[in-house]
Amino acid sequence: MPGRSFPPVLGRALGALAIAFGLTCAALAQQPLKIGFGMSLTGPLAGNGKAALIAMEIWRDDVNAKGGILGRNVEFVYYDDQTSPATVPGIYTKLLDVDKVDLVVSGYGTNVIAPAMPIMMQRNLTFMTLFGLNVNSKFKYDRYFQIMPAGPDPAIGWSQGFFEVAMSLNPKPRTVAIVGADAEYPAMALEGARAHIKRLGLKVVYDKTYPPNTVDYSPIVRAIQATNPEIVFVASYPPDSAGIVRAANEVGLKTRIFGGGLVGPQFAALKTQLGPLLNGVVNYEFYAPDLGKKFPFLDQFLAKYQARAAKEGVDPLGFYLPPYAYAMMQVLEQAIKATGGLDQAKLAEHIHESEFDTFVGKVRFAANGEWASSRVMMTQYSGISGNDVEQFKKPGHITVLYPSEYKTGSVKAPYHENRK
Amino acid sequence: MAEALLEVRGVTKRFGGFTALEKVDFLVRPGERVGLIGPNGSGKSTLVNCIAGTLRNEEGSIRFEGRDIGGHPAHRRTRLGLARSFQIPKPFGSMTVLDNLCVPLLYAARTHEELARSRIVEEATHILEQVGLADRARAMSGGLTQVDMRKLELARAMAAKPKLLISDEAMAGLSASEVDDVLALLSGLKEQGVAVIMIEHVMRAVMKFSERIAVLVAGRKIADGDPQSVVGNAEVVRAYLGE
Amino acid sequence: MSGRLTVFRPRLFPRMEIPTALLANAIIAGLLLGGFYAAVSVGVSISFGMLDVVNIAHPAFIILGSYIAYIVNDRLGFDPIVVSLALSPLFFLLGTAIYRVYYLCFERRGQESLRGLAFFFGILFITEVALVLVFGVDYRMVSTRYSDVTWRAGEVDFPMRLVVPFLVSMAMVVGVQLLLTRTFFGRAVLAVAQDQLALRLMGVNPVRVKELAFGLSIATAGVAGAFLIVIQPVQPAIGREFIGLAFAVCVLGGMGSIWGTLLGAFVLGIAESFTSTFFGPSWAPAVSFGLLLATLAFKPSGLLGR
Amino acid sequence: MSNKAFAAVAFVVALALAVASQLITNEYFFTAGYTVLLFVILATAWNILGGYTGYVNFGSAAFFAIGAYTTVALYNAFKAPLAVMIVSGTLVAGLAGLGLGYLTLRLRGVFFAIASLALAVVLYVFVVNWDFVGGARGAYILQPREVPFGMPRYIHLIYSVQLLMAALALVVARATERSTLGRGLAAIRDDELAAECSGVPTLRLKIFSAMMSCALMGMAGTTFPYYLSYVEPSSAFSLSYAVNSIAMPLIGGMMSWIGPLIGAVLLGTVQQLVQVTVSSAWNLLIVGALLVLFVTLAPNGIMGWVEARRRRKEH
Repeated sequence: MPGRSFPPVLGRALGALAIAFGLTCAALAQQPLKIGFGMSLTGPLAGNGKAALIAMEIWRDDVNAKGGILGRNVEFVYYDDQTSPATVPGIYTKLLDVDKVDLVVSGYGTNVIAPAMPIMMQRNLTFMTLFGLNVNSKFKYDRYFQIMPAGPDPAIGWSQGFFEVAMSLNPKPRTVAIVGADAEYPAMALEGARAHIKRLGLKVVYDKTYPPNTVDYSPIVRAIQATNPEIVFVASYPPDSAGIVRAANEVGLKTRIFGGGLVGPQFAALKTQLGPLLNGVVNYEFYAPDLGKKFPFLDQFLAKYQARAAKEGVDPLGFYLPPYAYAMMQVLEQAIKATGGLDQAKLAEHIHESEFDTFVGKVRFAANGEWASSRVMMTQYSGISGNDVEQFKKPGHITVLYPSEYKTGSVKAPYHENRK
Repeated sequence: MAEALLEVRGVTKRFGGFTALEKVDFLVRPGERVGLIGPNGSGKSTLVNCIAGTLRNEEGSIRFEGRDIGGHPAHRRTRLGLARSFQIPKPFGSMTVLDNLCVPLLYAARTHEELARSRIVEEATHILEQVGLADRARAMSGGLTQVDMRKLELARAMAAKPKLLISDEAMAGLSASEVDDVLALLSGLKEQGVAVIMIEHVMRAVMKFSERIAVLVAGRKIADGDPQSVVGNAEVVRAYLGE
Repeated sequence: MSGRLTVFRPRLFPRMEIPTALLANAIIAGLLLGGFYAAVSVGVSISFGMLDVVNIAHPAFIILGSYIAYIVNDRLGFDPIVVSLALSPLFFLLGTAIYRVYYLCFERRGQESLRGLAFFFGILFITEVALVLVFGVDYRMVSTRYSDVTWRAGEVDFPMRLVVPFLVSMAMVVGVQLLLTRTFFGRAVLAVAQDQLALRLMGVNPVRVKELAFGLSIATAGVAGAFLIVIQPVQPAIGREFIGLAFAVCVLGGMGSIWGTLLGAFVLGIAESFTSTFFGPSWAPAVSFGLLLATLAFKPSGLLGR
Repeated sequence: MSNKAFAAVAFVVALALAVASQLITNEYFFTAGYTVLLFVILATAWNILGGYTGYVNFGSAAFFAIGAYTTVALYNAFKAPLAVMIVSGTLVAGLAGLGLGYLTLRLRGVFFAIASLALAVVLYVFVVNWDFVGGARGAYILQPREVPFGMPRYIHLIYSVQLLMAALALVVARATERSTLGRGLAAIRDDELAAECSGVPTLRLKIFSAMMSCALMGMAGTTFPYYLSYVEPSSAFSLSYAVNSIAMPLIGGMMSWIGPLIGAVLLGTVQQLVQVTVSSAWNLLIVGALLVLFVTLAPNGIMGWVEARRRRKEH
């Protein structure tokens, strides 16, 4: 009869409740450390966003395999920002107020970092960001940190190497052409280039921008050629990088040094698309296989990354963004461990004061949250044949010209004689 | 003789190389009932369009109540008292029948006639009663039958409170008794002092209605006079019956 | 080097010195670009100019064509343009099917103006997202034997990457024009644009004619897609850039005129290449679309409009 | 309800909502709410020309961006107060709408649509090359540290402002719809020639409605730089504004002011939800699929469907 069986059921239920309560208490102590962010998984920058996400997940798995941070397992809460800044305030307020994450980091790029800044500043949160361009110059927020190695003044640091290399030519070049896309990064890179040009007393013979969706770049390259520059500095995004390099080959651009700020050749997609057309181009990179020994831990990371990237169809090399996405999380991890908690003020203070040992080397931050010194490598492509991706994993095709501590060779000029 | 209400002088209209109207003169006096006939493609509709302002004539002048209206856009002509109905009905399909009439009442009638806003619905209902659409007042005009649409077309032109109403084939497809209804309606306008130009293929109606008939053939006016003499005109007979 | 360049002085600006080679190259580059633009726009000229179907999803079909050419080239190594020509019947069928839906849902009910537009807007997005889901958002490109070959005549270069699409495009445009003027089908299409009644008297069903003509329009989109991926890398959302361009070319040249479309394409191509060469490339789109706005404001029938 | 009564109710409701919302501590409510309200204004504004008059504007993003960049320009020039920015942005966008309308509204509707697309490109290039408002690099607009009316954060303020502006847009739309002007616009939409011959000054009405519609779109953009803190041309001119401002009225129903409201709230909320749940390309797909579904199956939108049901019940 139901009445009679009642007490035992109640007893059992109470017992179950007690167990559940005990478990909850245990879980509270071991509650996961939730890190929230928005990431571009669709939209124009989704390729990079996905690659960054893979790197961050590798970090999460590595950390959790070692028992988490301060005994807490790390968990991610992330949303797709669609590469659209308009989505960012919604994402970060949701993460903080609804999902109650413990920490937030940024998505990829200036566009999605800047809209999150007011929210971070109002709540005094420490904000690690991924590849923003001088975002903090206007906000001047002392808990902002950025992991791209462009130095305290990114505009200057970006093309520093290119102009150092150009000025090492004998005889010294006197004329320069600069060209870039009508977009945020190229505009900043051109601004920096102009500063270097002024400092070095070079003569600008061409200084124009173009819309990023241009179909045919040959009229632009011909107009540049007509001014006979000795240096051609280009700041472009992947599709136009491809268009300009192609046009330079078609038009037969004759100049002593060409490249500088082309975004795209850092990725496998453009390396393989352009193949031999890249030979002779001088361009920035953040890593080259020739440097293997100088970044001792990077190989392990790249092996893990490349295995996953192949499966998920993102950049199969992972030389550019992924190690820095990983390093961003390493900085945070080390700071939390050192301060023993999530006190945002202590975290920021610690990051400002300390040097961090990461997969991308030793990292120190300047007062404005950028890297204390620039480490944008200037490299030259050579000996590329065919469109095979494997050749780029091996040393020998990307010569590092700058900075001197990573230098693996000297620049070969003029550009048109090293083409092909 | 009363002064002309509408005076068309030497109107010429070309489409590319094709001359649709050539130096047409045409006159309507206040309150007059004029029939305008002619074979298909003779330029009747083009003339109506030039008068109403939906087409611009290249040459010639159009005067209404002594005023040159050749440069006026269509809505200004309507506001002056020159309304038309369309050969293919063009109801405002998203509105009720009643609301259809409110448009010209609001936009045209009120510009030349005292008409309080509050009386507009009353006025519209009155016109609908005249044309026999009162019971359809709340129906959506897009769903009317062809016959009702023709009636609505006429009612909407009447709602502009015109001094001259151009009725463009209002009777095509109507039954004999419906033709008589419309005729009675148009004739009733005479009492209100409204002149009417009737374009029609139903000869019986034209003959019965018109005080005067003008005949267009291939863009030229070949006859203009009282109905009997026009019907007897040899050139008209030739144009209609072929040689 | 600059010393021996021949120089052209425009009469209006006697102080301006334009190297003749630069001028010649700007013209050639403009024409080559215009040839590609013509291929992009000829389909819109048919659907929008003649059939009165405002197909703003046309560029989406171009991108679809690019991706199909890409896969076949990637797997089997065939030339993308040859592939697109061989597969154009498929695009033709796709076009007729879409017109069927469009006719049944909108045109028959007389709702084409706004809702038809929204329908094509929807198609544009669905195609785009489908491509993103299948191929991801990376740029794709094909390499052909002529991709990196440039033929030089004196100081003027002819990059084959643009010349080959240009030649095929010209053949396609001329072919479409011949089809429209020399065949019964073509005359029926032209009649659809002008006088549907006459068409019924000819004993032809205008809906059938429009269906076939729309199929033709989409078939040209497939081929233009192959040109696009030969010329530049392609990603799914890139089609949006060409919506404005295709309609601009049609309106500029004159609605419903194939020669007008060709002329409009050359005008925009040359305007773009001249702006890029002699002024700031950054202003090129403003010049092109400014031309369009001026045309709409002052000569809405276009350069060769009826 | 008379226009005045409706206006009173709308503003009181907006104010009450603004005040009541201040009790909510969850900031996500405000950011999500701001976005939905932004779309309410855009959709309502677009519908004045698109729904009432039947002229499709593809350039919503351009007018939205005019509003946003007016704010940026005024911020850079002399840190003007927000109210000044709102009024100026609305006026400038209205003037642009007037100009575009004057040039192209004489032509068939589709030419206007293309011209609006062209205008968006021309304006985009202009902004990209205008260094004063940041050019291609974009501009930073810092939210003031001091928030008026004792509100805790700036987002609370712009959310409340957005609420009032949405109320204003709805009041304008409703008043337009029910006035003589609205009847004239509807006549133009149904049959422009017949409207002209019924005495409706079609060109003047179209231009006026374009001006109002564009002005309200500009108004929607004026607070946007403060919401984002960073504006650059490609995000201000994002196609998603053009698309949503067309899709929302179509889905809600274009005949009355309530359709765009319903469409915007519905689609805007769904988009917010999708974004933080399934999180992928599905967002665009949903808009595309809903568009196709609605225009083929429920061509008059949700309101049209409701209306049809009501009519059927009556008979």
